[in-house]
Amino acid sequence: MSTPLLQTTDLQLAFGAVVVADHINFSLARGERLAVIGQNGAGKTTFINICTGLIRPQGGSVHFDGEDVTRLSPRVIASRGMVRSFQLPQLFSEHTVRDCVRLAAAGKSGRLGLWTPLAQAVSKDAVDSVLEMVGLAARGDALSAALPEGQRKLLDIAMALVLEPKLLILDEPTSGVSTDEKHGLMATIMRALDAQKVTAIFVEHDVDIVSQYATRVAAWIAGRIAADGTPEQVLADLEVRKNVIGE
Amino acid sequence: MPQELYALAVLDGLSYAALLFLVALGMTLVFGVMNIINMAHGSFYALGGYMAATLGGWAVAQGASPAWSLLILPLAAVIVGCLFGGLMETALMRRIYDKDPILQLLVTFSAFMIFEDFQRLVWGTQPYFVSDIVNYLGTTDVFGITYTRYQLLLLPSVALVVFVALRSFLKYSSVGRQIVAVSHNREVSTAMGINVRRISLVTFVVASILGALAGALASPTVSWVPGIGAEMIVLSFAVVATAGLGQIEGALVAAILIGLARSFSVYMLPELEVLVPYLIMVLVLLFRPQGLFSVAKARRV
Amino acid sequence: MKMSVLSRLLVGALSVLVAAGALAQVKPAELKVGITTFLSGPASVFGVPAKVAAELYIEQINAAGGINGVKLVPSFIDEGVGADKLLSEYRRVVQEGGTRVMLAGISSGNCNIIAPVAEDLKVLNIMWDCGTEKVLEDKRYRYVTRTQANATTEMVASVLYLLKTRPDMKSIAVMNQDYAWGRDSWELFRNTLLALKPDVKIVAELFPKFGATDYSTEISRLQALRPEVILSTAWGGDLDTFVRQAAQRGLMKSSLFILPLAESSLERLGTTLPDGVIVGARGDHYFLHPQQKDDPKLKNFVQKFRENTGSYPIYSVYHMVQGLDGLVAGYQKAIKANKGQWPSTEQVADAMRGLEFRGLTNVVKIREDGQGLEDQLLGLTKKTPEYKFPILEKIVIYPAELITTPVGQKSPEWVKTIKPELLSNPRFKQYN
Amino acid sequence: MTKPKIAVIALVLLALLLPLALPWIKTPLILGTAFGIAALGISILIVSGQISFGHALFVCGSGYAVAFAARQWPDLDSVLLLALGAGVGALLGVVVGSFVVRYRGIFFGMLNLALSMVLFAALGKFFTLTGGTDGLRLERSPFFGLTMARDQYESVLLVTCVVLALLLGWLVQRYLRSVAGQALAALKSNETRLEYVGISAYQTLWIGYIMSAALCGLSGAMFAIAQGLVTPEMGYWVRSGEIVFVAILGGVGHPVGAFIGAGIFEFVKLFAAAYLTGAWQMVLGFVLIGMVFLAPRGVSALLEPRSSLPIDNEQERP
Repeated sequence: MSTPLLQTTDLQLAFGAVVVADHINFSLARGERLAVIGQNGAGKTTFINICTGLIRPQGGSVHFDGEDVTRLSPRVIASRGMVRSFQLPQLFSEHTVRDCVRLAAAGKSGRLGLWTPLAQAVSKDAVDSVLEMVGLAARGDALSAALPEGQRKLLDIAMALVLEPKLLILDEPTSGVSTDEKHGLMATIMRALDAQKVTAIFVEHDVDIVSQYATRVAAWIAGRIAADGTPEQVLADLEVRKNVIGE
Repeated sequence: MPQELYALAVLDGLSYAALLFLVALGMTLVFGVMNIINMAHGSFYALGGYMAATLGGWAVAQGASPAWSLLILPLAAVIVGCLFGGLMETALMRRIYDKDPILQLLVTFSAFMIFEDFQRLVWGTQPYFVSDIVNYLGTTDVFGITYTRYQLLLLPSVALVVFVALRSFLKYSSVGRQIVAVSHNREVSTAMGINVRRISLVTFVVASILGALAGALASPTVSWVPGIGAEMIVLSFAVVATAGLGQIEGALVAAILIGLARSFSVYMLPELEVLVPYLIMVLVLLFRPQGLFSVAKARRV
Repeated sequence: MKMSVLSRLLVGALSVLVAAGALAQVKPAELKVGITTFLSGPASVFGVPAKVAAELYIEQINAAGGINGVKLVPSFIDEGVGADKLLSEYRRVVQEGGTRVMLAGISSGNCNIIAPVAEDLKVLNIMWDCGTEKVLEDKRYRYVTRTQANATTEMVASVLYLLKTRPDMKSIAVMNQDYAWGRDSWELFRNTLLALKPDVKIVAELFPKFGATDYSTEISRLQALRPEVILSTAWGGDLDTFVRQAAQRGLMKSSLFILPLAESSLERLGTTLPDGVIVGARGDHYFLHPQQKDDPKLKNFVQKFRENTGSYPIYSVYHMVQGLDGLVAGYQKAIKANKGQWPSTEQVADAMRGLEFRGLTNVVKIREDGQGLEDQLLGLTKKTPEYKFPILEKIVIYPAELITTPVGQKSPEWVKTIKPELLSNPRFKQYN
Repeated sequence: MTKPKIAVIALVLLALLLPLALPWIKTPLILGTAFGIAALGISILIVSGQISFGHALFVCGSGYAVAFAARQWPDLDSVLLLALGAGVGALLGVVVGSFVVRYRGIFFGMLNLALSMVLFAALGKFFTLTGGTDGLRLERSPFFGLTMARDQYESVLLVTCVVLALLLGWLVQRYLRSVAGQALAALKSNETRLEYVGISAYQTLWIGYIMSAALCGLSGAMFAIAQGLVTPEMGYWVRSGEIVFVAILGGVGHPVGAFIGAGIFEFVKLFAAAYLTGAWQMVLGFVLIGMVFLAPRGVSALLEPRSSLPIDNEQERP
């Protein structure tokens, strides 16, 4: 494991006066489970958007798996193996749960077949196993728009997982989910990640969840990484306690 | 082409642009506030012309002085705008604001088809033409070329007045401000307690009046025949798109741009005259899809 | 499956045709006449009055016993729906109604399209108003004839009258509608004019699009060019608009206008048209026709038409009546040739050739190529106290046979061979 | 047997048997079928949430291409002419699509409209080449190598059109179920995510656009050889509107919708032309408004409510 899986060098981005990425130097090794914490507007999602190619930084570069992906489109980056889920589930609202996953699976191959029906174009097992992992196998034929928020999150993640990413970035997987569901949800996700041995970054507010599931924590404050280390260290850090957890 | 011809081309272009602008203004207003391209907007232009011709003919029959036209023309526009614009908004538009854009376009297109035949059923197919006002205002010579004062002075000044009036109406009057607010964000405006229903109606009627006014003003110099609106709708499309959707100042510039381009082409390459507006529209949309004067993004991703 | 369906279709269709063919011999209870005319669109300024005329005149014919007791029953088709829709309507009327006679149509474009279809459908088609000379010069038809003149006759007459009024004219500009009639009529006019007066300068050829509503730029340009003569073969709303805008801007003071179709706009334009404009009538039709104005047939119809519509007949009205008169005359000739028996469509079609008949004005003769020979009438506008619109003075009537392309020749070439001697032909009489 | 299947069979029988009773109706039927095929093309775009008010461009363009070819080589077989039409349509689709598919919503619609108006104006203008507003006539060309009389020709053409319609309907259905087709529908509901799962929205829409253009081109060829005439009118924006009209009226849920829509359209037109002259547009207008409010998903959706997708739905954006 010589090269880090993800490495950002001196990332800079500002919307007018608001600095959302302040010379971010950051690297992630394979197998890590990084929890990103920080208050809203601290630049967490912006960081994800930059890494996944949705936003271009004003300075600095992003290297994924040893290659420069700074100027690449989300599509290309995804096909290279850096995949994300969304804070607000991004689903194909007119498709069934299974078809959403199938489309994602089809995307993995990147070929747009005009002849073979979607159902046959992708491996049934791959789709089923992912649905199994996230526990949506039973809802396969439901219209994605009809699912409750928790399950929509899971579907959103399933659509990412089926791409068999090297790195999966989860943007607030538990937001909008009731507290008692949160742990079940995270457990499911983690099981799925373990099953595929996926390196993962997840943005999270809930300290319990962070300390329970993360191997490493990075705290964002005003567009920079204020603290980075094991959950114990970071969650003990005074600045973090003051500005992030808010005590 | 000789020097003075440039001046002439400009004069011709401006009087044409004036009408173009008035129609486009209504269309761009509706889009700005309701986010709908009203395919039937050209019909208001046609109806305005017919109404003006009818009233004008009646007035002449009463032996009224042509000067009355100065009153009759806007009156016709207001009647058409309130009657047909109001009807269309209350009967159709307000039921589709929350619908899919495709269906919105389709509904206005249906309205267009209905208006087309409606004109024919009411006004028949013979040309209408009441031009007393033009002769009444007389002519002016420029470089030995005779122009009617009506086209040379009246049309452009009316267009300018309307432009300034609308601008200040939107800026200073409370209704105007509400219209602007709604155009920025429907939901928020509703939350702010603005009666969006009412504002939409007002906007649509005003827009219809503008379209009809252009028709009314054109009627004294043009034989009014069925189908005259279908042509206008595409031209004002061209203006609105060139300017950028919802751009009022832009519409003014774009109208002048297209008006001048057209008149110059008549002098230089007459064969291209009809093509010019659409060519401009295509070029602009290709290189600046949001239009010349708009900052909106072409696509949401 | 496909073939069987196909064969069934054929059988069905053929049987219908055969049945129709058989019917034609027996004297029918009524004679269905399909009439295409503009009921919508700009050209309805001709079409609608013509429809009224057709109804009035067919009523008159039927009142007089129709054709050997067979009454005419018209059914109208709108030419304004566009050529392709018109075609399927035309087919519908012929195939559905078993109509044996069609009067079509006004638009040159439509005539060009319909003629081959009529030949195809084996239905007698009388072109009652369209002017294009090409249709009968490019192809020989059996079922297609024309009961009036064509563009060549009209344009040559116009040039002759122009050169009579302005023998030493130097420059001309044209402003025609941009479609077949506008382009072709200009080609004929130009070739004729240059044949008779090679030194004339053509300073501008403007073809604004059909149905244009604003000519101010064209007018500015014409004023800048100052041509001595301005020709426009435009008609209907376009002509009205152009003339009005031109008059409003004094263009008609600086140039002599020649408007070969303006007879149809005289009453609508009222006093807009100044004195001394050359106006043509696409034929010799005029309610003050110098030779026929006291003829009862013309007088009565003009009066009847005015009672119905409140306006004077225009050329499309005269052409409609002429078409119907030609139809009746053709049938009567065919019946005579058929020893009193009701003729087949083919017999009538053949009888139309060499037919001589009279509409409301001078006698029309139909040549063997189906082309009608119709005299041409032109004059200068003059305002008079009796009428709310200008009437024509200094009228000249041009006998058709002197100014129509001989059978088998192509007009654009033939007109180039016209010799200046024609100008001084003694048969061109001027009336005052 | 599902209701749409029944509808298909009913339509086919109607199209093939009606002429036995009313020979004159062949031409309207052919034109109706051609219209349906164009609407089928448009419905592909509607699936992707895009609407074009300029697809008459492809109908008209191919029509003229066919007319030119038929005038150049009078004994060119009608089958080849039809193929040519589809080919030219596809080719135009490749070119125009390559830049048009970058746009969405109203911009997409307007750019298409503008381009079609350029063609319309140009055809009307260059009289010597295009015959101006009168258009071009083309003589009846041989069919399957045989020269036929009008009546026989119309019958063969009708059958050919119906068979083509069946074939194309099936192909389009197949396409819409394929990865590319499903991606097209996904592009409507969530383009961002489509890109994030590695599918190119540009390619997806371009493919759909080319297909729709090819179908419109074919229908243009049908119009041309059925009428023996092409006019710029074929490319006027109102015609584009009528195609969209037909597609929405019939519904995009099932290919049969396009043809149901075309059927209704032609029927109303014939009916109105015969009984209330000069008001057929008005009738159609009211019909469509009725549809939009009563059955926004079109007639075909009434046949099988579950299968077809609602046209109006809340869209999700990041």
